[in-house]
Amino acid sequence: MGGQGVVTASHVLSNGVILSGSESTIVPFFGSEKRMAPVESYVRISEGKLYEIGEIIYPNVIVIFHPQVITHGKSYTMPFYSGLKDNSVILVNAPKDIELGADEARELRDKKAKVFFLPGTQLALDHAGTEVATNMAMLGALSHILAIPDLASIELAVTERFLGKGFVASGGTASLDKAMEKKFGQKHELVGKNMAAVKAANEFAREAGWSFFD
Amino acid sequence: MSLNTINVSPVFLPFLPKEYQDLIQRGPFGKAMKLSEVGSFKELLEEHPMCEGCAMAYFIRMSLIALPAPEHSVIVGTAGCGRLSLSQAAVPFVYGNYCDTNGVATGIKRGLALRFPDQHKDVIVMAGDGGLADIGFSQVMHAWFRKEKFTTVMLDNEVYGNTGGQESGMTRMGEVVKMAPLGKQFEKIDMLGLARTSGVAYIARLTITNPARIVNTIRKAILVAREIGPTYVQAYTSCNIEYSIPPEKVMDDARQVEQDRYSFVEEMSDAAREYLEKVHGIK
Amino acid sequence: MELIKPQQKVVSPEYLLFEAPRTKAFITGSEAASEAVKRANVDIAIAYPITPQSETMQRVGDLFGQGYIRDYYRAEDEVGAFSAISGASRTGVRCMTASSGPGLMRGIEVIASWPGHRVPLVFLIMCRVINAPLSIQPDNQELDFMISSGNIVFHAENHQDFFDWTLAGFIISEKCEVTLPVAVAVDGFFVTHARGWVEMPSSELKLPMRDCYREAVPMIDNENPPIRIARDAPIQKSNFISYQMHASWQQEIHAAQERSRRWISKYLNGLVEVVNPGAEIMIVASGSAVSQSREALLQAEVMGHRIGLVKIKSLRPFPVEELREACKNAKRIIVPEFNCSGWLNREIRATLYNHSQAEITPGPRVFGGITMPTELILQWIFQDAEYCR
Amino acid sequence: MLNIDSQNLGNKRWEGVKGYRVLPGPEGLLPPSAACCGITLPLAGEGLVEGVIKGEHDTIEEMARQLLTRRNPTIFPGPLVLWAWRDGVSVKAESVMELALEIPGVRIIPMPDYRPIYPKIDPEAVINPCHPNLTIVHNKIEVCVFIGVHCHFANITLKMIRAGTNCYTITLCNEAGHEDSMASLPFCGTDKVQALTEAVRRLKANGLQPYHAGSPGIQLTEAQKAVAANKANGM
Repeated sequence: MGGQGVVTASHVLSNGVILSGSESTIVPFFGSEKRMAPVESYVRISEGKLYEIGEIIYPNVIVIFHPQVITHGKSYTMPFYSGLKDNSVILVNAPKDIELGADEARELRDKKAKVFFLPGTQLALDHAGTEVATNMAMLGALSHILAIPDLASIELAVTERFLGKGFVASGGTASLDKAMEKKFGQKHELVGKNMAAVKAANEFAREAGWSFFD
Repeated sequence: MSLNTINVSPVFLPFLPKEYQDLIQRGPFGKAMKLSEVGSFKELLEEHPMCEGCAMAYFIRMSLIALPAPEHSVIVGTAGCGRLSLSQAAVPFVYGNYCDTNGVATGIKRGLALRFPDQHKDVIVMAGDGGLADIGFSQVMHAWFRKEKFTTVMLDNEVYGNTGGQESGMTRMGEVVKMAPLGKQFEKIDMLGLARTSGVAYIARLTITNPARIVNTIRKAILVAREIGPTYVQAYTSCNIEYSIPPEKVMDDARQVEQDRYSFVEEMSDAAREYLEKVHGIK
Repeated sequence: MELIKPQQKVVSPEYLLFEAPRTKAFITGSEAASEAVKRANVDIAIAYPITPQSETMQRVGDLFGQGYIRDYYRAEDEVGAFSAISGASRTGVRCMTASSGPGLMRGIEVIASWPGHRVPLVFLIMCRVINAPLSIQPDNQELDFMISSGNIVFHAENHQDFFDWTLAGFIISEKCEVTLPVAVAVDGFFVTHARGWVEMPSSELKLPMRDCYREAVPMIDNENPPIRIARDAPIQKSNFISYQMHASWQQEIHAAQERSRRWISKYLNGLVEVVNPGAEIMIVASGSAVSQSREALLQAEVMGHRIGLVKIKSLRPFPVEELREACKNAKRIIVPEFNCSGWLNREIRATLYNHSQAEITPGPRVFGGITMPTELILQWIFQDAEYCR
Repeated sequence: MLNIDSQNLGNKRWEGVKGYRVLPGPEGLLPPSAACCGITLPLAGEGLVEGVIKGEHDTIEEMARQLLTRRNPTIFPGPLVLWAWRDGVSVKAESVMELALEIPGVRIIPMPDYRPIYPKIDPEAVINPCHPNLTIVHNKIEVCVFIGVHCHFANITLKMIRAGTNCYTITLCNEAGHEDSMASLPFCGTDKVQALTEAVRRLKANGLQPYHAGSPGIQLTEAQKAVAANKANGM
């Protein structure tokens, strides 16, 4: 959903993977520039060269930044995991586990899909003092699950995003930066807060033993 | 409309969604609503995807309340933010190619006049400043020259908002926005002057500061277009995203702009004045 | 001056096209087209002048003056004309407009949007060179663009086709399962300004009016459901619209084209005409190149050679099965065209691939206004003979 | 479409144009439109069943059988029959209700209009051509009937349903019919709706055990129950 930082998180993730020495591409797809408007963003990660473009129709991993994607079906596809590959992972930002329907639960078991529920918003509030950092929490948990990128690379990517040349994802996001800037005084503090959220979620995932590979 | 297009086949009433049941039982069809009645009837437009605090969304909502005969109204829109809410309204909405509002409206008005010679069909173009003053300019001007009887409403947010904030012909000179890195190089196009020059029968300029004025202005423009000639309403509807106006400051901004450069203007031909007075009792 | 509305008797399309007695007239293509419009019960025609179309559309204006058409005006330009006619068609009235070469190219955005907006109308194309180099002379390069626009496209050979197919265009475009614009193209000057024989039913007969509530989409008139009509495609995902809808919408345009085959076969008497089917040398052509080819057939016959001819009437939908059937014995296929890119050649090669062993010659082609002499076609058929010196 | 032989868009079970059948999906990312695979519309007195022209009687029998033997049968009345906009429409609506009452476990979910609804439809309240599968999948509908839907919007919807769901689609068309639905009856007036109702009665009378034998009559969705409750307490 727009406003949860889906596109920014995917830029930081993709850039983080590049900085860690692997290959990655990012493809943002979004409607009008607005909060709560549906937003998707696709990141590909690979050891070798990546050629494929466009949306990822058959994903290995789905990261859901807002529970309403599931609870209210606010998703382009129905069900929200349509096209999901086997042996896959779904990481959901939700205060507590969401109970899926019988058919959906069975289908996901058949796919051998692991569903992880992360209290991302709460972690962002506790460690970064703002819900806007929810995307950083999701990124932190994901980096542990995928074992890439490492935290150092993420920090570099976060720094580059907010302090470096400051890649602007879209007109709307640029306006958000100015607003956030006032809130945090300097951007340094912004990077620090974001990394706090990243590390907390990374730790949460580590303790929970979440992994894509086992 | 033959009002039975909003009569449900009786057997299906229990299966109609709440929204439609309200629209049938308490919608504005068959009546010209007063602003004071807002809240007592199901409005044509309620939910829409426009940004929080958007002046344009508010203006569109008021304009839809102003429709003298919603059951006989057709709205023609085009690319831009306005169509986001207009496509949600309970009134037929036409969305062609970018630039074609006043051409399509010409065709619709003439087609409906052929099929329903004894029934007023109000055709209303509602489009942005880019859609009317830039890409649609030729069709706007020629529809005016030909005296086509429909209303043109410009939702003037002084920017191409839906594409992320680029300069439009109605952006003010010197304003630095996207695609105007050194500030806009020429004045805001004087569409009011061009309307006067082409003999438009009713011309108005306003902001969103006074809802009653929005409703009266839009209604008069639609009524005059029924009998007298083309009408034009230009409304300052700020883009709070691209001009970084916090949502809660949008109304203050409108007051300030109205004071500085967007004062209320209303001009009409004698024929229009006489028609409004005699036929509709509007002074 | 009180206009005495002409009295025309409404007859069925079948009667008007197949049964009504016809009288011959020696008239220009422009007259033939406007005579068709006169009998088509047209509600509104919108014009913008461009050679070689202007004669037709000013005559259509006269028809308005005489009361045969209910509304008409000269628009600001092609984009304005084509947008307005699309608006009118949305309200359920019968519409037509026309253009040529550069004018068509100026309005191609609108033309390409008509099918998706499901607006039945007839669009006459008097083909002319598209700029640059600028020339008012005839060739039909513009049809290369039209065949990928989603419209139904006929390529009339002569005055008679131009008359009959314009009438048929209105009938076919308004069939519910079609509900598409029909473009009737003819090569400018060679047909529009030349005189030729046309057999026409009486102008006191006309088609029934458009039955607009029996079409694939609701009308924008507040008199048919649903009240809340947004029948133009919603443009993006912000309402959770999956791209599946846009894909399905585009597929529906091509499906509607396919469904029109049945009606084209009926009202145009087939998507193709085949002379000497099964011959080993076949000429395949459309438009006025067919007339030149008929002459080439005659001269070849005099010399004892039986050459076949396939006249392609409908470019979209393209007669795939019919062409394969007609060319199944062909060893050589000659494709005379009046355009530089050879778009008909491309269609034929793509259609016959894996369905024919014939050699398909890359021509003969002339363009920029040049007339194709019959001798040129003969030279390509009989390679050793000297014809064009 | 130029050369339609090789149009294979991710459809596993397809053997080229001649062999194409219009079967319940999910058929693939973007199945071809049946019309572009050579499937032609039926004439009056005929019907289409899974892409094959059949007689009207056989078509109606197949429709009746599918309605009784698949999960969550649902009728989607479109604008042309939902709104009593001209004579005869209410009568046709009644014939649709008569049909519904004969199908155990049936639901009626209207398609009141075709516009993109913000932010999202309630899949238990309406079906919408912009995203029909939200309604089909949410309610786990495996057989449905479209009636009174303008052909353009029916065809848009039918292809999306075949692409993404296993729903058996039936169209009762006032005009020429639909190649993209599994079963289609063209020029379908009130009389033919009644013929379908008769066929349903006949199959049950001959011993066919309906899928939802245990829950006769029309089932309201939660959203419809809420609306009904609202009305009950005088709102």
